[in-house]
Amino acid sequence: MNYQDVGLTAQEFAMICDKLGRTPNALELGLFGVLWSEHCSYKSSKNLLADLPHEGSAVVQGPGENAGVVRLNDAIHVAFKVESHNHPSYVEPVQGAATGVGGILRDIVAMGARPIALADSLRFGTDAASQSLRHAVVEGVGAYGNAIGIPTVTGEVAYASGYEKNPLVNVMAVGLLPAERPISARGAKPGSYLVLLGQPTGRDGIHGASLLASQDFGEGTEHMRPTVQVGDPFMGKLLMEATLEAVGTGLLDSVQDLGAAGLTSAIAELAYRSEVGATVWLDQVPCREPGMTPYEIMLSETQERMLLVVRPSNMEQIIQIVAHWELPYQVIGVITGEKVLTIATEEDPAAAVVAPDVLAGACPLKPVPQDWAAEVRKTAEISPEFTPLTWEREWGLEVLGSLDCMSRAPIYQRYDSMILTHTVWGPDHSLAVLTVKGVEEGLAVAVRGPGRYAARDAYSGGMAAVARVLALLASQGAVPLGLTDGINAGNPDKESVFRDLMALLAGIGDASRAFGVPVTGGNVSLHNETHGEPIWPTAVIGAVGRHPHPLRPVLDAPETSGLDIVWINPSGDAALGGSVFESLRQETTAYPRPDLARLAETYRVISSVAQSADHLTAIRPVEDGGLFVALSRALLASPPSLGMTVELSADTAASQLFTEVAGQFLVFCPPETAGRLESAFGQWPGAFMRLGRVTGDGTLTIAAKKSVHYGRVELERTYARGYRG
Amino acid sequence: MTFNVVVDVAWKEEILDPAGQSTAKVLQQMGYAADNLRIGKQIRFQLQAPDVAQAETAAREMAQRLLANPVMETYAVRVVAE
Amino acid sequence: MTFNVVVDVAWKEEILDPAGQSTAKVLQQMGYAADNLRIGKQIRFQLQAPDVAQAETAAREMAQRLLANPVMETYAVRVVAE
Amino acid sequence: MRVGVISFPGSNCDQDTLSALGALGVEAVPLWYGEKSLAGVDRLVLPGGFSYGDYLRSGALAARAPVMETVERAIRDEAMPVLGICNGFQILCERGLLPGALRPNASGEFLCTWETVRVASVPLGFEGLAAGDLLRMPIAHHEGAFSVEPGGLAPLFQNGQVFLQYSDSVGQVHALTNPNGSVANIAGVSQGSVTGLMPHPERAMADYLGSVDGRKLLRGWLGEGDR
Ligand SMILES: Nc1ncnc2c1ncn2[C@@H]1O[C@H](COP(=O)(O)OP(=O)(O)O)[C@@H](O)[C@H]1O
Ligand SMILES: [Mg+2]
Repeated sequence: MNYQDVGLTAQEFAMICDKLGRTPNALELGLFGVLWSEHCSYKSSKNLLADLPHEGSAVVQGPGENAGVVRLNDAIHVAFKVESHNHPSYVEPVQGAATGVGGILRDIVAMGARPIALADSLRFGTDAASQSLRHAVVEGVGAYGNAIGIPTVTGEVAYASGYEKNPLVNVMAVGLLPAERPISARGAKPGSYLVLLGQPTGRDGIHGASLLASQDFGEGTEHMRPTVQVGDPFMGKLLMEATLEAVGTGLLDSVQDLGAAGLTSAIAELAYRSEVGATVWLDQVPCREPGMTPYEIMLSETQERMLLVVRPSNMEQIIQIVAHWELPYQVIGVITGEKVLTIATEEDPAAAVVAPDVLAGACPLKPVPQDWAAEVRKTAEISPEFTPLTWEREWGLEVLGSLDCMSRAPIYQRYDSMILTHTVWGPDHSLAVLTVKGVEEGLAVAVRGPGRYAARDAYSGGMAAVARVLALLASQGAVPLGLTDGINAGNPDKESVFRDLMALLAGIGDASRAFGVPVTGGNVSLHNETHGEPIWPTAVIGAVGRHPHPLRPVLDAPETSGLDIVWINPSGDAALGGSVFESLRQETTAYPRPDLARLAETYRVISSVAQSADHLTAIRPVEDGGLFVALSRALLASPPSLGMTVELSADTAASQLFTEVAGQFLVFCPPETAGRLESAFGQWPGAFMRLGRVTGDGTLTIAAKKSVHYGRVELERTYARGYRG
Repeated sequence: MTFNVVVDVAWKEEILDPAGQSTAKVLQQMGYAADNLRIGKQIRFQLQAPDVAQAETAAREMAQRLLANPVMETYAVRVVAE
Repeated sequence: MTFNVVVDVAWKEEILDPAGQSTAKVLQQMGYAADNLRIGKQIRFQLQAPDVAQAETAAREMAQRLLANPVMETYAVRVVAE
Repeated sequence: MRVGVISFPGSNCDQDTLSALGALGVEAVPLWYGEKSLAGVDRLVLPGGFSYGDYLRSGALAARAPVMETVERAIRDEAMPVLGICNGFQILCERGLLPGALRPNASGEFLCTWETVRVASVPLGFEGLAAGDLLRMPIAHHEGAFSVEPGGLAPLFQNGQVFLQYSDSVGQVHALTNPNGSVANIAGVSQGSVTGLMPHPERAMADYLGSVDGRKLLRGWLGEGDR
C-alpha cells in the first residue's frame, strides 16, 4: 500500500514521514489516510471556518466538539448540530439516510445530551429518478428517527437538476442537558479503560470517510464502494439510553461516538482533546466477521457503537447499566499518560505507534489566499434584470404548485413529529416550537439552506441562508441562541468551487456577525460532484432560539376577519433574482444582496412585535415563492370562512408577488399594530405597505389593475398536488 | 405464455442484518437454536413471455435493476411455466 | 448434524400487499409487466438436529410460533442437510 | 391506583405514557420487561414504540418475551385490565390476547397524522365513554391496518369488540376517513379486560398539543369517567 491508495498527497506523505521521523507502516498509513482526509481533517475548509463568529453570551461550547452547546436558561443547556450523509444516501438511499440520522444523534448523545428533536434538509434533482430517490431517503430518515423515538419536527426540501446525482441529506439534531453536566469528549485520564459499546465491528463503510466522501463521485469510484453501513435504530435506542444513563452517574471520564473513520477517529480525537495517549488491544474488539485485519478494524464505520472512558474503580457500576440495556461491550484498551497512541495486537504489540496530535491535529490545512476576504465580497456580475411587465392569474398557481413550493405533507407525515409530547408546532408550520418540560422557556427550531440564492452569487447566498433562518425565529419573538451550518459544495481543488466556498462562508460569517448570532458548530461536505459537475454551493443553516412562551406560539395565519394585511419589505426592492418564479422561466440570476444592518433592525422590530403580540396578530416570513405563496399558505392555514383581499400597483404586481428578497414579512394585525409597524418602517421607502384586509369571503383576491380571485379549494389542490397547468 | 417467477433476495454476507439478529435472539429465548439467521425477501409475480428463456432474461433484468440493490443484496431467480 | 433451513413466508392471498403493489407499479413504469406481484420474506438459518425429521419438526414449530403470523401469513419450510 | 407501564427494549412511548398517567393522578409504575413480577399493579399499559426494532413483524418479538406469560396469566386469573397502545396493540394481537393482526398501512409508508375516531362499542370497565363519542388523537405507525381472517369481522361487531373506528369530524365512517386501510376502519378492539388501539391518547393530553381527548380515553379506561 502506498500513500495514494489511502488518498494522501506526496506532500502530506512527506510531512508524515518527517513528523514520525520514519516511514509509516501500512497500518499507520491507513490511519493517516482517514484522519487526514477532507472529511475528517477539514483541511480545505478549516481556515475558512475559523472566520465564523463563535462567541456569544449564550455559548457554552463552540466548534471543536461533537456538537455546539448553548444556554437555554440557568438549568438547561442545548446541544445541536447539523451533519450530512450525502454520498451514502446516493449509493443506498434508505440506509444512507438512516445512518445519517443515527450518526448525528450519537454526536448529541456524546455531548451528554438527550436528543429531543430532528430536522432534515434535503436536496434532490428534478427528474423521475430523483423522486424515487427522495422517496427512499425519506423512508430512511423516518426509519431511524421514528424507531429510535426522536421526533422530526421540522425540515426543508428543494429541487434542482444539479442535485440529480448528488442529493443532499443534511440532518440537524437538538438535545438537552443539565447545565452542570461537564462537556464529555475530553477528560480521559491515564489508567482509565476504553470500553467499546454496541454493535460488533464489521467491514462496513471502510473508506467511507477517507475516500468516498472525500473524492468526487463517478465511474472511477465504483471499485472503492465500501460495504454499505446498515442502521440498527433498535440498538441505537439501547445505546442512547445506556450512554445517557452512564453519563448521568457522573462516573465517566469521557464519551466519544464512533462516526466517520470509526475507532481511528474516535480514539485519536479523544486522546488529542484530552491530551493523553492510549493503548488499544485490537484483538479485544468484538468483530462480526472472521479474519478482519487491524486496518479493517480500525477503519470500520459500523454503526451503533460508542466509546466510554471509565476508571477501573467505576467499571462495575457502568457495566451494570450497560448490561441492563442488553448491550454488548468490551474493554479494548487503556488511556496512557504518554501522548502516544499504540495499536497493539497479539502478533505485534506495536502495530501502530503515533502521537495523537500528529494524527488528529497536524494535517496541513489549505492556505487561504491573502486577499480572499475582499475578493469574495466583490459585487457579483449583474445579470440583466428580469421584470415581467404584466402578470397572469396562472402564474400564482404555477409557483404555488411548483416542486419548490408545494406542500411537504407527503414527506413529513412519514415522520413521527409528535413523540416525546413537546411539539407545539410541528412540520405543518415553517419552524418548530417545542416546550421544554419543567421550565417556561421553550425552543424555536428552524433550518434553511437556499441553494438557488447561492447559485450565481455564493456570498449573497450565504448571507441569505442566515437571514432566512433568523427571520423564522424573529417571527416568533424567539431569541437566537446559536447557529449550526452544514456546508455542501463540490471539489475544493477546483478554483471556482473553492472560491464559492470562501464566498459562501464569508456570507454566513458576515450575516451572523450582523445579527449577533454565533455559529457553534457544523459540518462540511465537499466533493459533491458527479462527472465534473458540482452542485450549487449549499449552506444549510440550523438555528435554535429561546421561545418566551412556547405554549402560545405567535400565530402564522389570521384567525379573524377585519385585520390589516401588512407587507414588510425592508429593502423596498422587488427584484426577482434567485426566485422560484424566475427559475420557472429562465436560468437563475444573482440573488439581490441583503443590507444586513437593515435586516438586523427589521428582525429586532418584528421580534418585539411578536413578543408583545396580542392573540390576533399573525406573522409569517415571506420565503420561497414570495408574497403570493405566503398569502396562499396563510389563507389555507386560517379558518375556512376567511379570505384575503390585497391591492398591488398594476405595473409591478408580478415582481411584488414573487420577489424573494431577504427580510420580508407578512403581518395580519389590528390597526394599532399596523400603525406601530408603519412608524418603525416608515423611514425606509417602500418598506411598509398596507396591502389590504382579511375578509370573510373565503377567497384570495389580488387587485392590480384587474381583480383576480383564487378559491380556497383551488389553492388547496394546487398546494397539495402541484400545478397541473 | 404465462410464467411464474420467484426472486429470492438476500443480504450479502458481510451486510449487517439487525432484524435477523433480533429474531435469532428471540428464537433462542424460546428454546430454539437458529444460527446465522438472515431475513431476506421473496418476490413472486407472473410474467407474459414467448418462451422461458425470454421470461428468464426479463426477470433477471428486473431483479438486477430494481428488486435487489446490488450494493448490498444478492438475488436468485426461478422461472416456471404456469 | 447441521441443517440448512429456509422458511418462505408469504401474505395470504386476501391480504393487501402495498409494497408489492408499488413495486409492480415501478416495474411497469420501467417497461416490465409483472402481474400479481407479492413480496414475502425468506428466512434462512442453520439448525443442529440429530436427523432431518427432527430438524423439520423444530423448523416448522419456529415458523408456526414466531416466523409467520397465521392471521395474515402462510409459510413453507425446507430443510436440507448441510 | 397503581398502573404499570411495561417497557420492552425499543419501546419509546413509555415515558409519554407514564407522564400522561401521572397527569391523571394515578401512580404510574415503570416496569422493565425483564422483571419477574408485576410489582402489585392494578392495571397494565403496553406502550407504543418499536419493541425489538419492529423487526420480523411489529410486536412479534416482544409478544414472545417471558413477561407476556405473566401478563397473560394476570388477564386469565385476575381479569387484569390491560391497554395496548400502538405497538402495545400489535404485541397483544401477536400474542393472541386480542383478535386480528396489524398489517402494513395501505400506503406502504409510516404515517403520522391527526385522526378522529368514533367509539363503536365501549369496552368492559370503561367509564365516561359512550358509543358515538368522537375523539381526536394522533396516529404514528407503519403497520396499523387492522385485519382479521375471513369471517372474523362480523363476530367482532356482534360481540361489541370493535372499540374505535376512524371517522370524519362528524362521526361518519367511510373509506375516505380510513388513513391506513384497516378493515371497517377499525382503530381499536377489545376482548374481555384487554383493549388495544392504534391512536396515541398520551399525545392528546393538552390543548397546546392539539387535543385533550386522550385524557378522556385514559380516564375512561381507568374507570374514572371524564371529570
Ligand atoms: N461548517 C462548520 N461550521 C462550524 N463548525 C464546523 C463546521 N464543520 C465542522 N465544524 C466543527 O468541526 C468539528 C468536527 O466536525 P466533525 O468531524 O463533523 O465532528 P463529528 O466527527 O463529531 O461529527 C465539530 O466541532 C464541528 O462542529
Ligand atoms: Mg462525533
